[in-house]
Amino acid sequence: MKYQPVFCIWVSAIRIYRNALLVAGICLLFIGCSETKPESDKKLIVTTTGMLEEGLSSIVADDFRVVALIGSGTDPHSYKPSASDLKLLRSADIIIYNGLMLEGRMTDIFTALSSEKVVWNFSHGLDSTRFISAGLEVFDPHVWMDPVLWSEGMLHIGKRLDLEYPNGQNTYALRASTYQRALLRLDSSIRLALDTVPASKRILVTSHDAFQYFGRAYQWQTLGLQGISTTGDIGISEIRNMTDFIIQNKIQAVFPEASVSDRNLQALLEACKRRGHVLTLGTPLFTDAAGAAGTPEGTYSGMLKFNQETLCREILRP
Amino acid sequence: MPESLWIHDAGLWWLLFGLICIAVSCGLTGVFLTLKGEALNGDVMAHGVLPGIVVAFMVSGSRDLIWLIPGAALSGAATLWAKRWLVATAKVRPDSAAAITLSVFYGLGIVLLSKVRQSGTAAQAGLDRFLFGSAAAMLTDEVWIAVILTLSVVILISAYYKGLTVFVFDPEYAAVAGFPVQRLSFLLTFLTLICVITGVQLLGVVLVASLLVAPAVAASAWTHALHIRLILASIFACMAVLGGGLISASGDGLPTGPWVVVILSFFAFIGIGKKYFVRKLR
Amino acid sequence: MSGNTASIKSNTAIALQAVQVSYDAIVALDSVTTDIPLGQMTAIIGPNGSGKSSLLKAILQLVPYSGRITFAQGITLEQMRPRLAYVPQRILVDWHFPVSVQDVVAMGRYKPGAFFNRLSAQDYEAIKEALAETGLTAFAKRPVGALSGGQQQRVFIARALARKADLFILDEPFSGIDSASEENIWQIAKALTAAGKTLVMVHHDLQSVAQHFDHVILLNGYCAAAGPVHEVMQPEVLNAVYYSRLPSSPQHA
Amino acid sequence: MSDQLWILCTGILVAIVCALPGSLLMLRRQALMGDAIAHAVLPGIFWAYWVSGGADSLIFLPGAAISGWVAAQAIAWLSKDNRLSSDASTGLVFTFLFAVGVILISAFSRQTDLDQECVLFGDIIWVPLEVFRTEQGLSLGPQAVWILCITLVLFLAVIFIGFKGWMLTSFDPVFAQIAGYRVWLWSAVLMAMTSLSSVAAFRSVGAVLVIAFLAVPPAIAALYTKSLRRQLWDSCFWGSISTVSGWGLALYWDVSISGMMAVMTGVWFLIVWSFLRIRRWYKNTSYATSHQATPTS
Repeated sequence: MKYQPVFCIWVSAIRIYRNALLVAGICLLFIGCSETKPESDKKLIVTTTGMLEEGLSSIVADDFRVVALIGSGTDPHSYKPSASDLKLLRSADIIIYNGLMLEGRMTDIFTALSSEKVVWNFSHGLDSTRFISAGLEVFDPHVWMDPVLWSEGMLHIGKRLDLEYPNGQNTYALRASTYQRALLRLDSSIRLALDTVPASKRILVTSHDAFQYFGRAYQWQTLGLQGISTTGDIGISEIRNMTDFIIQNKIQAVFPEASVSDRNLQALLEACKRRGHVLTLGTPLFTDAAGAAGTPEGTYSGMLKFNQETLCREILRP
Repeated sequence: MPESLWIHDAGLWWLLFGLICIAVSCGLTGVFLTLKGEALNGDVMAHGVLPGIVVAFMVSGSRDLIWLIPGAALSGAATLWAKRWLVATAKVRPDSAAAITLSVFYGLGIVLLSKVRQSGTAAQAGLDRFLFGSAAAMLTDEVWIAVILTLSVVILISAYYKGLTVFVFDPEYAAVAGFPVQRLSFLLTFLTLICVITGVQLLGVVLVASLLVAPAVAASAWTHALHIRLILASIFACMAVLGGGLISASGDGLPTGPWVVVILSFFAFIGIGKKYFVRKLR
Repeated sequence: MSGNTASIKSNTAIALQAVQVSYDAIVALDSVTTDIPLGQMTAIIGPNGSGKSSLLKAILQLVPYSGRITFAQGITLEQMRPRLAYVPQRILVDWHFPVSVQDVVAMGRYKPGAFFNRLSAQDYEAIKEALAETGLTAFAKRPVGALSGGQQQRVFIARALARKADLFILDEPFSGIDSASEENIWQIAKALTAAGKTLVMVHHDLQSVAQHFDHVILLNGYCAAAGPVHEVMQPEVLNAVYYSRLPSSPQHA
Repeated sequence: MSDQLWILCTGILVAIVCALPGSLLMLRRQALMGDAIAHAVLPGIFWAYWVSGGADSLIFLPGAAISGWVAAQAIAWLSKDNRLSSDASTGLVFTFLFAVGVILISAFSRQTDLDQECVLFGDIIWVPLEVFRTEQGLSLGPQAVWILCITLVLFLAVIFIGFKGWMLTSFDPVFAQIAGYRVWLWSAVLMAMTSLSSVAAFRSVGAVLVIAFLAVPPAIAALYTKSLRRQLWDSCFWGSISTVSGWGLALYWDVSISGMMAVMTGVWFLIVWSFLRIRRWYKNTSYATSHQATPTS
């Protein structure tokens, strides 16, 4: 009748975990076999966003392999890692991330990794006085929307690469400044095109606040219906105030973003229509992620150019 | 500076009317669900739509709601079917069954999302949130759809009122007495599906559960008669939408959907408090 | 609620003074004042909804009530707990719970507030006795879900017996069980009374009351009658209560 | 130690840390508590952000845990004495808290991406990267493993010390109360445990896996176990099996590891259920044939 509970627990523990250990052993074997060699002896740079990947590729040319973790076409907010992503980060020689909390919870992981790998926070290379504040000690992370600011960061990265892998010729800094010049050319062409828009029409209304850097760079007033947060929700008053604003300023088009649903803007359209103002829904602009690979807007510069062309075309539409 | 006082804004009242329609149909359905002990079916279904959305996207390659909504509806129905199977055949308790189906379907959705990401098409960005809009941004067409849906919910419930009552109260008796139990169970699933698919687009995955639960709980404190409970639940739903809408119209930074939910929850808490204090005081 | 050592008669197990219980707006039980005698078997009877279970729950402080309830020698429920055994209604428990018969009976020996709750040899002895008395020794290792209704009820009785209590409170122990189990429980009850224990039982089979009980409390939303079994179990007393509850009469449901 | 082994180790730890409170929750018919806590942490996250102003995710842990515990307590309190069915109270409380969280964020921090997905929920795949280090830079193993180990030791102690109490208060709370147990205290401790384990696990592996591990492995074990001890051990076991198989398949198909593990819990449920079904059917038929055979022969 008498039984000893402590003993019973351990007996069953051993019985169950013997099986578990067996399984774990098999797995260990599996891991041992599946360790693969890297494809080439080139050093690997892993970036988070596609924009960073593109910039880096033009800086390092063929000296490094550059891979984006989140990849083009994926919004960092809805990034769900797959099993191979860990291997990618592990095999990276340099990791570069955007910073300013764009990567959310993953920022901690990069911070932790920085003690064993070369991990660079891209935003650290920027002049922090030029960040746009977004609350307590938090800043708007969409720095790539201003090509000048972005190119400065890239230049900084080039310099750091030279420090890290010196070859006496400052190759990377040189290439970075070439890249910067290209971006500055892009910037001036965008500026030139956007300057044709009269000052009274330089108002960009989008679904969420991703255009603040863009707006500051080209003297546009930018308004997002929703804040940066995708959890925060909008109220009736936001829609009404935005409608008032649109009618007062005679805005003709509002622009959805490729990665955000345009339902809220549709509501804006209807509210304007009810009050006799014709508002059109523009072509979706690219913000958090570039377009599909292979298309012109699938690259960073192509995406900025696409945004500019869309704006000029649709805001200046008679 | 508003051009006219907001009270006179026809658009606002039109929007509130649409929201009221949806809240009322959710409230009515919720009364039956809560009585049947399936109050969280709404929550389970709202999570269960994710794999359907992703599969619909994979098949069609577009983010058009015309593709996403049938996908969502099918997978939502599959979730409820799985839950019912677990309860009826595998003899799992309803709460466990709900948690199992919710987590497994949502997990499947995440697996599919991580797979679709590798395809690298720009269109898949934000797919997991694409169906979820804002209560303040209800469109005119959607108001009409809401009216039609509410009318059909009301008609269906009144047509099957007796059957539903018996079925919800005592399914075994209903089966023995010859009520069409299969059809009634299907009807309840269908009603839930309507409520969840429309509710999710206005309130998001989490808060839609509240529209189904809170009015029923609030109403249950004041009456034991089912028909009065249905009427009360509708009234509470109306009042919450009006209150939430007016609060939200009064200033920036006051989101409509969450305020409706908070007010509804207050009604429910008042109901529970009333029950509690009446018991305590006597 | 019942704090001071109030005057309580030496032959009283539980003294009730103006006990009132209400749910929501409905008064389930109105001002019951009576004594439950020590060392006897007391039945609480009455029609459905007459407050039998409410009275029991008030005694056990499971529902809020007004009035005063005192136990033998003027002690409170807290002091009484170690010597009190309760047999709840069988349907209130989840019988698919993964426990064996012996586990449930052993619950009667758990000491609240103790860490680990290692059972002593004495405890095992009490469990063994209780199982034997209820005829469940052969089922000791079975999961409780696999038992019949009557056997499940006997498991609860065994758990109460294992407590070696002085006061037993049973809520409808005979509802929905087989006659063998019923017989077994009556025997145990008789043996307990013979050993000087007090039993209080909610009961609804009027036929068997006179045969088995010593004392009866007849409830009807209030205390309609209370006293030795031969005084209460008179046709005119019972009729007054049971006929007044017919659907036509304006009573609270 | 290999990255993949750390992932497995974390998965198994999460499975155990969730299966222990999960089993007790399932027996108390509160299996959806994980889902409720996952959403109800939002006001706590806002509060932690508001108090600290920072963005280090460790500070969100206490805020989220407290918020989750408040939710769990509220749900337990509302469903006490059958005032309200447990699922109705769950649906009421977590939606309310989530709505409050959304309102606070919309009103005060619209410009910050402050939701649990972003600041709290991790993914199991990153576990090996986030390690504790000594000042010399020596790796002490993943943070998640440490946090989960501490939680696990705490739980094992709590469950082991009060094993009989857990059994009694879950099986027959009324009897326990009359025997002098403070049932509400046991319930509060269980809810604190659940909230702690969920939040610790959310941080390392994300929400969906925690909800799955709280609910499914205990349900698998409940298909056949007959004692609480077996129930606890076997749900740990099934959680671990789901971890290993989900991990293997995720590597094979190159998909989300957390998601795949959650799916595998469901698959194992089906496998165990069909196995039991077939065994019962086989036993019944062999029983029937043997009984038919004897009288005729």
